[in-house]
Amino acid sequence: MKTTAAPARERSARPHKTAGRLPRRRIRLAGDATSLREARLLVGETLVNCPSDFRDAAVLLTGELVTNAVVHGGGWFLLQVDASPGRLRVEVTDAIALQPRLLALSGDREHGRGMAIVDALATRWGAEHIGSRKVVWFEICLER
Amino acid sequence: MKTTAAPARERSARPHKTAGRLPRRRIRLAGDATSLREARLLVGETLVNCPSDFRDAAVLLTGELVTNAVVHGGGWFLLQVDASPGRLRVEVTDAIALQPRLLALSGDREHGRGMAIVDALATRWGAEHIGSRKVVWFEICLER
Amino acid sequence: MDQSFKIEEVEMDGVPVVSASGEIDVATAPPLRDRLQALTTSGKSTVVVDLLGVTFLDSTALGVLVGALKRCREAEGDLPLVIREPRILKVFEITGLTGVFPIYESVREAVGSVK
Amino acid sequence: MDQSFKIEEVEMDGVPVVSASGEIDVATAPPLRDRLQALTTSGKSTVVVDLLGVTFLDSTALGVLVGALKRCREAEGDLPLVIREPRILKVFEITGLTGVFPIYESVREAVGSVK
Ligand SMILES: Nc1ncnc2c1ncn2[C@@H]1O[C@H](COP(=O)(O)OP(=O)(O)O)[C@@H](O)[C@H]1O
Ligand SMILES: Nc1ncnc2c1ncn2[C@@H]1O[C@H](COP(=O)(O)OP(=O)(O)O)[C@@H](O)[C@H]1O
Repeated sequence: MKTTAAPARERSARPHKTAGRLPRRRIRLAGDATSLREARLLVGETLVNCPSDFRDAAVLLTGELVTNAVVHGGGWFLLQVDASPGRLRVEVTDAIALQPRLLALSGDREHGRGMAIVDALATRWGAEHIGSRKVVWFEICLER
Repeated sequence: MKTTAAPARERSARPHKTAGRLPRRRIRLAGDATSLREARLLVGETLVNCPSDFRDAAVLLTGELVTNAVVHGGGWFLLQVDASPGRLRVEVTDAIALQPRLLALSGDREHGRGMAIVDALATRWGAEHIGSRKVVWFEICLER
Repeated sequence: MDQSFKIEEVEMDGVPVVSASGEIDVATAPPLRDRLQALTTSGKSTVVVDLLGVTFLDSTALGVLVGALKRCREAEGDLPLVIREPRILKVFEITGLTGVFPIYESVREAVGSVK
Repeated sequence: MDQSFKIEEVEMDGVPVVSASGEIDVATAPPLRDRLQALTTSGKSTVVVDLLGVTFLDSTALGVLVGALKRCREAEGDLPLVIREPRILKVFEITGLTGVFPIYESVREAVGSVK
């Protein structure tokens, strides 16, 4: 699942420093299994001036979607982060037509908690199919 | 699953008559099991001046999403149709947290072809979760 | 039952022909399923289903036909369909069912195919 | 293995204590799983897992801990966790696992709970 190709990074804007406010920023990261941690770092860095519970949730949820893209989605992913005042939208694209499934929580099963975490902490989330590509996304709003 | 309440209809605009062009129009229908045919009629009527294969696909896909809302989604649904030049977006909201699943086609199974039809004919489709509500949607573009 | 849907049944050369017309969806499919099931139960292993009068058909209708086909094949019979409308045929195509059902353009051909 | 993750193991009052620190995710979880599995295999039915040094943990980490808990319980033991950071505890809460694991605020308490 790992490739030696370095992840490509593009940043279209620098973050604005307004404490407690989301900077307007768009980040794309085309990555593979080795870029999971980098994906989380990018989101954490984008939200550096936001309340920590908001930032922690965004980082956790980004990690869950990227992990799924890597484990179930064929190993390759494209991460897009759109931060605008009060709202963060994270999109993870992979190349597998299968959808994420929200599994029922169980104290017994070893897997199947990722989308439940997304469902619990995101303001909204969804999946979108465009030909054979798929985008799984979530949004969190600062005022909840 | 049936209720005696008549479905509520709101139309915020009359269709423009421009042959082969999609009229800009938004329709909402809050319905139950008995409104399936009405939902298809509303979409067909909205697209009356569009090419027939486009209209047929839109009507078929609307029926599939509404059927699922009625069968799997608790019987109640809200239909929203957004037609703009060249593009139709249909959203069906129901109150069940479970997601639609895209099942593999089989010549044997008696169910499980609805989302496959949506996947085959829609330009894009998806599902979105907002709290315990869920929106399943599709878009078709006139130029494909 | 929905006014927009009708089923008729005749026999041609000893083969039962069920003609459906109107719109087949989750609301109207049950009587079609029951009729086809009753024919298999009464010993008819092959039934021609004439869909020439059908103006709309969805995944629920496909499910009913696939169920009936299975029961006919188990009884060593078949379920030939009669379809002409490209719009109706398309629904079978995108779900891979044109390779599963024998499909004819007329009732006569479909009945003739039954040995 | 990711530089950001470390596992240490000590024994306190005869109870093995595995201390994880750094970030536990799909990349770093396998050594933790292996270590816990090795302890059960070698006959330790109860293992304290100290997560005080963990700065990030996701659903993969939860899966590894649930798997280890199951094996310990099958051997009539347990898997007490040590967590203090509310951010880490929250992940257990939203997945309903605070009712499944015994959770303590210090290693001493966790070890003390083992009879
Ligand atoms: N990107 C994806 N592509 C395909 N299937 C996915 C994807 N993400 C999730 N899934 C499916 O949804 C299920 C639930 O995902 P999740 O809750 O994250 O649990 P886990 O990944 O631990 O199984 C997965 O087991 C998988 O079947
Ligand atoms: N609105 C919905 N709410 C919950 N589950 C749904 C919904 N729509 C579809 N599903 C799930 O997705 C599966 C596949 O749907 P579909 O392809 O339309 O086939 P069918 O409805 O014939 O089973 C369904 O069996 C159901 O489990």
